[in-house]
Amino acid sequence: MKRSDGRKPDELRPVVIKAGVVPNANGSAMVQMGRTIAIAAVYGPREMFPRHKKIPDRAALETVYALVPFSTTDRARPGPSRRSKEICLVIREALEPAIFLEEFPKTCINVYIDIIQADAGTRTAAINAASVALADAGIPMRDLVTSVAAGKVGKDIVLDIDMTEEDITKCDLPIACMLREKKITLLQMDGDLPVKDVKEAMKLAIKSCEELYKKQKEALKERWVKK
Amino acid sequence: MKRSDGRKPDELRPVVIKAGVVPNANGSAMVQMGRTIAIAAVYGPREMFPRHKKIPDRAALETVYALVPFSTTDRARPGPSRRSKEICLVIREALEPAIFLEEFPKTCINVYIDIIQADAGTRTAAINAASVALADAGIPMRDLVTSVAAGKVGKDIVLDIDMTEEDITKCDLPIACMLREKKITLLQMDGDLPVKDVKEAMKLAIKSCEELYKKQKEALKERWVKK
Amino acid sequence: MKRSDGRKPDELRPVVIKAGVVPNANGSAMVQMGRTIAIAAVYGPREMFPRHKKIPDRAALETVYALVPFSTTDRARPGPSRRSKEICLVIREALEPAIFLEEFPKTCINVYIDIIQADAGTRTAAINAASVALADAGIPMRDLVTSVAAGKVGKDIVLDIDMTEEDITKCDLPIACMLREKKITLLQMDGDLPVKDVKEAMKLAIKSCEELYKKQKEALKERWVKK
Amino acid sequence: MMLQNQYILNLASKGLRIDKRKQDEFRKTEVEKNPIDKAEGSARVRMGKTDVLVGVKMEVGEPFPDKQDEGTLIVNAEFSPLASPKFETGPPREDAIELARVVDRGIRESGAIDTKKLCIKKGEKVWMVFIDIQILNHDGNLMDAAALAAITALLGTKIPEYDGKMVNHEKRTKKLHVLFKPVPVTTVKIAGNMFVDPCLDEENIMGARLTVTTKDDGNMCSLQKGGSEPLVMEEIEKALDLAVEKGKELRKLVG
Amino acid sequence: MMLQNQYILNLASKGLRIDKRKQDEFRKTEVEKNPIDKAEGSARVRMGKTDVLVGVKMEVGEPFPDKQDEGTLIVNAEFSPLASPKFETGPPREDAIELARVVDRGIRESGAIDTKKLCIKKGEKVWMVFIDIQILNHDGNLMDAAALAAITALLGTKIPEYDGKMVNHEKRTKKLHVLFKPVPVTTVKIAGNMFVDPCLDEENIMGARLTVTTKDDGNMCSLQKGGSEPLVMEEIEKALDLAVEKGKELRKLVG
Amino acid sequence: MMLQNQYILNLASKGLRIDKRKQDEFRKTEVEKNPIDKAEGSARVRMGKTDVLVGVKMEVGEPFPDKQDEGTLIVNAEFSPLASPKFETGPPREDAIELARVVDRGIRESGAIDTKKLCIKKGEKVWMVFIDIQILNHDGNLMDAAALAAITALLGTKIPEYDGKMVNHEKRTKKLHVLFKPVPVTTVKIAGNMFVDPCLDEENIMGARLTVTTKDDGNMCSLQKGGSEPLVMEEIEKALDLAVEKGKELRKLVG
Repeated sequence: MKRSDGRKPDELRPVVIKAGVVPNANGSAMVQMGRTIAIAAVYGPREMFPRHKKIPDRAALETVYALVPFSTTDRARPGPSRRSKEICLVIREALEPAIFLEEFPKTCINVYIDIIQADAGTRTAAINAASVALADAGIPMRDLVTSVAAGKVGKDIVLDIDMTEEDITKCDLPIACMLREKKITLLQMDGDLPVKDVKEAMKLAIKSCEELYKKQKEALKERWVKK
Repeated sequence: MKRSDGRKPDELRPVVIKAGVVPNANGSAMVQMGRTIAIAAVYGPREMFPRHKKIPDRAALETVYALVPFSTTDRARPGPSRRSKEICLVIREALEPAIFLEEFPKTCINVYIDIIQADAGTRTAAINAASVALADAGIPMRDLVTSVAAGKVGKDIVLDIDMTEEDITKCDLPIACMLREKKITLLQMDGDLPVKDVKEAMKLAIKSCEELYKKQKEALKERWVKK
Repeated sequence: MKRSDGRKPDELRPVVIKAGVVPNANGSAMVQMGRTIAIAAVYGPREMFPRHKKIPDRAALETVYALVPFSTTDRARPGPSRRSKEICLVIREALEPAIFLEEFPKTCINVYIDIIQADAGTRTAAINAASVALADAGIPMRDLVTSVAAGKVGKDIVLDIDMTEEDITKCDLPIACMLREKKITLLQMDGDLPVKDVKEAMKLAIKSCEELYKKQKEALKERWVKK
Repeated sequence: MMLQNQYILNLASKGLRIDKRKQDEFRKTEVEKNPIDKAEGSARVRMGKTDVLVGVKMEVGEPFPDKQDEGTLIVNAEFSPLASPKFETGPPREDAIELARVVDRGIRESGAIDTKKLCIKKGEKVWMVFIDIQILNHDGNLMDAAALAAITALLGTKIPEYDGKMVNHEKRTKKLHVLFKPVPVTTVKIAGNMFVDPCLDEENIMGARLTVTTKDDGNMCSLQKGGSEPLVMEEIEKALDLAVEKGKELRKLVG
Repeated sequence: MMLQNQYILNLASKGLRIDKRKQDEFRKTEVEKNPIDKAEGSARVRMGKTDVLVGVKMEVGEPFPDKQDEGTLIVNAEFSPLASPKFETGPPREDAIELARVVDRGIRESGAIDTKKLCIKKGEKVWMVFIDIQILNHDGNLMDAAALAAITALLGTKIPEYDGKMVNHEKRTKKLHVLFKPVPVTTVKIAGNMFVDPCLDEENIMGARLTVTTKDDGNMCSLQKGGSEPLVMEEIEKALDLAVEKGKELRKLVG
Repeated sequence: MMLQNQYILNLASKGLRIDKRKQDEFRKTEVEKNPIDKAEGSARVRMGKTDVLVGVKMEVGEPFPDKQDEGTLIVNAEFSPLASPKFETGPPREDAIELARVVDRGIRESGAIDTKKLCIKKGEKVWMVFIDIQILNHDGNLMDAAALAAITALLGTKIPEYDGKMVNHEKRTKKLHVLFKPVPVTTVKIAGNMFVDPCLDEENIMGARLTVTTKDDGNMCSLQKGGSEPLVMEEIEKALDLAVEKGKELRKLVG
């Protein structure tokens, strides 16, 4: 089976990960998956404002995901959409299990993610970037969170689809996991798929996360060396 | 004189009133007048938030009236309109005189009313429902507030007009009162009417409130029995 | 050189200034420059709300500039626009240097300006009115702030252009100054102009402020006499 | 403040007022016609220290789907923070919305404007008449001042030229046809007595308010009760009668 | 509160529930068809004390530029403050948006509605199908209740007449063509065990949630994990299997 | 913080800077052309640690009623919370609006874009050119960085194909015609001395700021004073002269 850009079904798009790209932030990272580019910056743990939102026994994690207006084929209107608000929510829940939030009670950890180019897979790129940015900020974590999406083109389960494949895929199944303990922190699916395919897609996606996980760690290592 | 649905001029539409329809609320009621259906829920007296809105010597009464999107012939956009904001205001002022607000200083009593079907007379149905819901919540009241609207079709003052009569009525005069002491707590009118007709319409409307008042009390009685 | 309304290049439109036009305000003024009419009202120094916006060592100055809906040829939608928000900012910065803000720490001084008729030069009229209103409110000032705009029609630098000249002017250069010490507190320019013309326009505009300054002081004197 | 309120209440219980007016006496009311020439029509009403400016603008737009051959009236009120220390910047407050809607209903229900005459091309283009109420100083009874200014502004409104593409606001030829002069009279109840045209100090302590709009023929076109105290039938009838009587006087000022 | 939470956790660790249900047992579920006749279609679902009303309205509008020959589906959820002491007035909350989007995807991805059949005139006019979710009482598992009500409302929807200019909502002739019945089943993980149809007390302490929407043919059309704890593969597979099995039962209620 | 501010002030009073630059010296400025290929044109400018990304998108829309034969320019700036601990999510702040408007005026008033050439069909369809400024890291002098990135992005912009119905963003054929290169130079006044290209530490303590945009021919197309201290004529003249001189250098980077 041949994919539009010549990749094998289980082959990811070319990946570039770089930590420490936003000097003002406590931690930051850029993740490029094909043409999709996400930049994540972490501020905190810092004082929670407004104060009534403080959580007594742990840090609050706040995530903002935004498409930059010129990142998409048709200009994206600035400001949150319903889609982006849902993505903020699932990204937050994807990251939360990995962070020792209980170590910073009453504070807030802010993760801001700007998608500066969107070519499918923006939420997975966002999670990969956010996870590296959190580690770069020195926030104690159980594991990095790694994310990739599976699809199905023809009879094949394929990984990390790009925009040219979006019209022909039978499903979009993004997943995020903490690989060390094989724990899944994000799982969504849109499509029309038999149960066995869903299970296969999940397993394939998790397996492919290993490659990304390695690149995440390399990016952090490179950053430490420079520091 | 014959009305489009065969009613006599001073005849109300069929009325159903039921208390205790929203389990989560401290008090609640459903009022159906013809096809118009209002559900009211009362929460409180509870802590006022934000705090700077606390009133030192009495409870604040907050009313929200909303048309559910599918309640109207053309879909109603969610969120408050200028019309609904005005109705919130007049409903609040219609209920306030009946409540011993001074017994709960610094607190807030919230009355939420959703119109799930709108066929004219939504504010009167809303007041009738809110009044029963307040009593159901055990909030001490001087009297129930009862409300009905008068109109004029041809030469006749008519009561409780529905949507088919809305186009031909010469006025819409909603009124709310505490019957025990004949006190009027809401009075509005749109139309073009001689003074004597205005006076006649008011009197007829107040008289017809007695029937509604009885049904309100019955609904509460039925609810107490169940409790 | 002949201007559309017969004025000389360095001639201002007829000016009327009146202090004390809004009885509720601590200070107020109306400035009419040609057909442009600005009303300014000052409230304060008063308590800052919300409290977290208090400035420990000086008063905060807040300015609101608004076009009244019927002030313009095409109706202006109520509510702030990007244009009006920028004008609020530059007006605030134009007034700040003139006020002894440090005398009223933690308080707020509010300047509200409604343009009830707009015929070019609204920001300069607004500043002239605000400045008189501040003095009328008895707020201690280093000097009044006086403002006028220069333009260029044909080969001539002209002052205080009206709307009929707006289409033919090569630039719009509003300036505000404290005349006593020749200090410039507002300077903007849009256009396409050689450096030497910019310098000439600035100097001409400052010079013409003297006439306005006199009228501002007269308006205040007249007001004191009445008081 | 508290002391002054008590003083006004004491006076009111005897039928007296802080500014020595009679119960049925309006403050000095001045109507200025067309002060804003950029507007298609405008009026400024000063009622004591209350100062309200109303402007009318006309634009071309599409009709409502259920009223294909009718122009539209839009009444909007801005409570500029300039006019009172209690007003704040932000979206219209509840009371500003109520004011706009009461003025709107007075004009609409009286049939003052024949909206069918505002149709340019059925189903496609109609005149939109924007009536904007701007408060310049708030010293009570904004309803009466605003409604008076609104009908005066409409009476002075001239329709701009429209060539099928652009509205030329600088050229206004025909007068807007106004059929009736709806005029409101607001009566408040304080300490058991009824008073017309409340000033702000009176409004602050009033129990209830009734605004009654009458037409030239004495018919009523709008009622609006306000305030958190009830009224009894006699009080309402009193307010209705006052509205007919005082409405005639105010109507003369409109011209 | 804390004590009750601890009690529910203890029960859950043994596979037991506060209301004595089995792990794979839904609460009593009642489906009322077309309670709101002003809507083109409507349904009310009561799942224990959870009470959700869904109405469908159809209007005519323009197609999206990239889908010139397709009608549009719009799913919207309002968490009315009437339904819970925790809901507030204001713009939709994060959870209301998530609810609407999960219901939307279930319907859209299953192909339940053939949007091409909703095209009136290519590139110009199409039907817009508004599916509005209104919560009347929140006692947990809004997702399943809302999605069930939504598909039931669609199945009962009749298309109003349209004469090219106006929609006549009083005359509805043709039934909306619905091809599939997507039905969601939500499973939560508490204390290491999996439970379907959580009540609110269970939701408050759950670690993770998985909502799985299946079609008539057993295919899956939507997954949505929620909650801030992770799941392992076996737990997910358990939830998938439960969704197929319980989905069949729920589908019977839809009619 | 306070100590550092005092230190910078002391240096400034002697004409010195914390990063050892001369008064008229810009930080190292790098211009990256077209980093975002989804945009019709884009540029990234790094000025020291300040990092700004600008993208140009072109859509087809209706002209303004008073400019029937002209395309429209829309400049928008987002101060993403990613770029600074001081930025918050929410609607554009006052300073973001000012930034967008100063960049807008520089481009518009210089005549860099012939908007008449952006007309597709008079009165009906024109190109809308969206210039979006995205801050990636804020270390002062956003005005100069953003305006530089904006003009560079425009110079690299290619117009997508339009078949009368849809814009094909994947096929871009013709270059956007750019007539001039407006370039701003910002000078701040600290402790009585004038410095170009302030870093954030300098901006925090500056008294006044003057941004001057010049064209290729040395003419000025935009001035904007900022800050709450006044300037005297000599200081303004100094800033004007610096803008002409340094503008020439910056213009070379634009290409």
